[in-house]
Amino acid sequence: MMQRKPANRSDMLVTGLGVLAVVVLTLGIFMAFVYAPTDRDQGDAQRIFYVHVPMAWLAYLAMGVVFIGSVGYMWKRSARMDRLARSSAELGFLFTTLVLITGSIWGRPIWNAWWQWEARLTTTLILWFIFIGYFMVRAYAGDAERGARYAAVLGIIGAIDVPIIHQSVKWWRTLHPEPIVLDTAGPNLPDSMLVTLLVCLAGFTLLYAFLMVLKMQIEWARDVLAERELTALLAPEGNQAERRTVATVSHKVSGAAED
Amino acid sequence: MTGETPYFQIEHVYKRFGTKVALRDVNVTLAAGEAVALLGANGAGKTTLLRTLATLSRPTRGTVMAFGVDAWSARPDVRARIGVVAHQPYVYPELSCTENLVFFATMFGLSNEQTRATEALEQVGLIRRAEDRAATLSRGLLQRLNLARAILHEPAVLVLDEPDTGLDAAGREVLSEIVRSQIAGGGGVVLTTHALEYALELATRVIVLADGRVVLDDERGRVTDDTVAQAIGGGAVMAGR
Amino acid sequence: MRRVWALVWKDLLVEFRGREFLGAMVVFALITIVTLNFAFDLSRGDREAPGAGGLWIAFLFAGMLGLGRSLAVERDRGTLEGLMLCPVDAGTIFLGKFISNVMFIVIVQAVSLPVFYGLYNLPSLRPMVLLIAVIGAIGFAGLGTLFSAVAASSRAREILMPLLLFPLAIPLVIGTVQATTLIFQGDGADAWPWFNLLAAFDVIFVTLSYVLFDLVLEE
Amino acid sequence: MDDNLGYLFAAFAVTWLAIAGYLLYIGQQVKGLRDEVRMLNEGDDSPGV
Repeated sequence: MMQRKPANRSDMLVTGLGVLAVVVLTLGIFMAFVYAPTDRDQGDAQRIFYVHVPMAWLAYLAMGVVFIGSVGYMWKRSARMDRLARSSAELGFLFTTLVLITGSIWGRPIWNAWWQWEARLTTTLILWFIFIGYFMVRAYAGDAERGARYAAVLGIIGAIDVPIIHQSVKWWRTLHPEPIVLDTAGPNLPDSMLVTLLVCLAGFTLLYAFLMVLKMQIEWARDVLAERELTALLAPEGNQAERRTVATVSHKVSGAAED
Repeated sequence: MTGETPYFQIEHVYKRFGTKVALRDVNVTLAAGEAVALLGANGAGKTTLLRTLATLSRPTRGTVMAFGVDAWSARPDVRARIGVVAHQPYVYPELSCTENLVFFATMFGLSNEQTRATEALEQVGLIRRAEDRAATLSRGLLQRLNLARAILHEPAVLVLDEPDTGLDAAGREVLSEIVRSQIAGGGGVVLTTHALEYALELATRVIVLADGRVVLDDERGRVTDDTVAQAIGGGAVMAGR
Repeated sequence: MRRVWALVWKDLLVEFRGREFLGAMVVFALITIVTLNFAFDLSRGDREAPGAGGLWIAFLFAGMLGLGRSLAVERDRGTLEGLMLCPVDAGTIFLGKFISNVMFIVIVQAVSLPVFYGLYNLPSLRPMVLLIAVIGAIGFAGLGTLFSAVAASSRAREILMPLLLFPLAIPLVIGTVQATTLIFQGDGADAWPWFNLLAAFDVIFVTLSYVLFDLVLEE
Repeated sequence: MDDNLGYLFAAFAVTWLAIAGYLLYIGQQVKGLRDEVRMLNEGDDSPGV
């Protein structure tokens, strides 16, 4: 196996975040199941709240980061910003999917229906389609650079559109009032529930940060390898007919990729 | 050659499409009064090089300077000073010849669109078909309309991708006249063509591309027909200028 | 600005002579409106809401048809490159395409609204309805022009356009249908909040599309 | 009331399974990249991945 290199700064960051996330999350789960009181009318199903709300928070946070990455890429065409948007979009899609699943599982016993056109849930469903559009635009663009540009456009328009979608769905809902609002979040939460929610929020946010740092490293490594493949391709003696042979050129390229 | 900045100066330009390398370490300069004939077999990278000069395609690596500035960042200014003819016609079949040229004259920001359109039509010998729709023109006449569009705004450089395709004898004469007057007026021309003898007749300099690489780049006087033909066919690397 | 009008003039002339997609858009909208009758029974009961919803489904899908075609035709024929080679910035090309696209959708609406009135006897010719129709067309054409440029140079254009456009246009769909329903039901005085939402949507996304068009058009 | 508990476990299970699945997916990516870097370092001319 490769000899163990002294862990550099980013490796420590990853392991640190990972450990912290695990600790806080286990605490959160424990509190969600045991510490928090059982809701009077919804019973234990209400505890899904401690997973559903953090997921929703991360879905929107991830879209916010995609927005930042997209604006950064549009402004400075920096590959780092594109990586930020790419990584956050992938995580955003994962969390948005989980919001929808946990939302409908929670809704089942309360509305005895799997879906409810509730403002927050509906907006998340539309955000879910925007993420799918984001990946398709990147995949169908034909080449990586164009895909990044198109994705940045969708990232900016999508992120600005989400609050507008939320507002319009909310107004639309007032015309069709639904019996029970899904989550009981808000100031009237008893303290023990609020504390549990905050711990869970912190835990999942750390998880998001951990996955983001990891994902950014993977995307960075991919970009570096693609760069070397390009250099080999353009090298005088390399010709495009054969398959990729990067070895001959690797020494000249700075050792950044080896650590 | 006078010392002022060359029209085009491209250095170490690479262009790749997926795993195919269309241009490999290409260095070309075009100065005032030069008519460069860009020759080479199909797929040698001629069109890619032309599209790079015309600011339609961004090089993967390398620099493209036009009129002394970085072509890509000053695209609108560069495009105002070059006239381009590509494989596909840029004119609208549904519009008449005059309507097409008046439209493009407006887009080029000319004030006297109508007069300029008529002058261009006369220059390419299409004045009789001025009010006919472009769709009714033959391949050769359509190419002349394309040429008229490229010279509307009196560009400094003409970038012509196989402009002679479909032209009859009269059409070729029109093209030669345009190239000659462009050179005489101190402008520049870069054109690709498959008609070897036609190219050698017009060009002041010959560049041969093979497999994305420049294999010959020399004054027209210093090359013979067969050295060029051999370069195109053999793809042997010859020390150019 | 003169160049924007030259672009619009060119688009209208090419379309009226070439009849590439305007005719298809009108026919598509009419057939959708007729199909409404069989989809929801509009003869009795509270038919304002399904009527308005169906009307806007016809407009949006017909619009989608036209938007997708407008830039795709230019790219396939190579004339888009001809436009890019003119010394104009991408925003000017966007404005030209955007305005002609709005006009095409408004033409489709101008034909469909009287037919809708005739078939279903719903007050679709009230001035407020015409106003909402135009406001909706503007917002949809803004985003539509931007994403038709994205789809034109991508694979699977036909799937990409609706998938990109409809999620983003949800506020527009809600706003137009709700406002139209209210106008059908009463004098439409309480439709104004929806009107403000639509106006805000238009301003935000037409401006954004204008700014971002350069990012899309550039090779 | 007891089936409520069932929904609770279902929700948590789905969440953790999805996250675990995602971590596995990321692990695969990291492994793939490590192999490629190792191949590069040994400088052999074996065919690209």
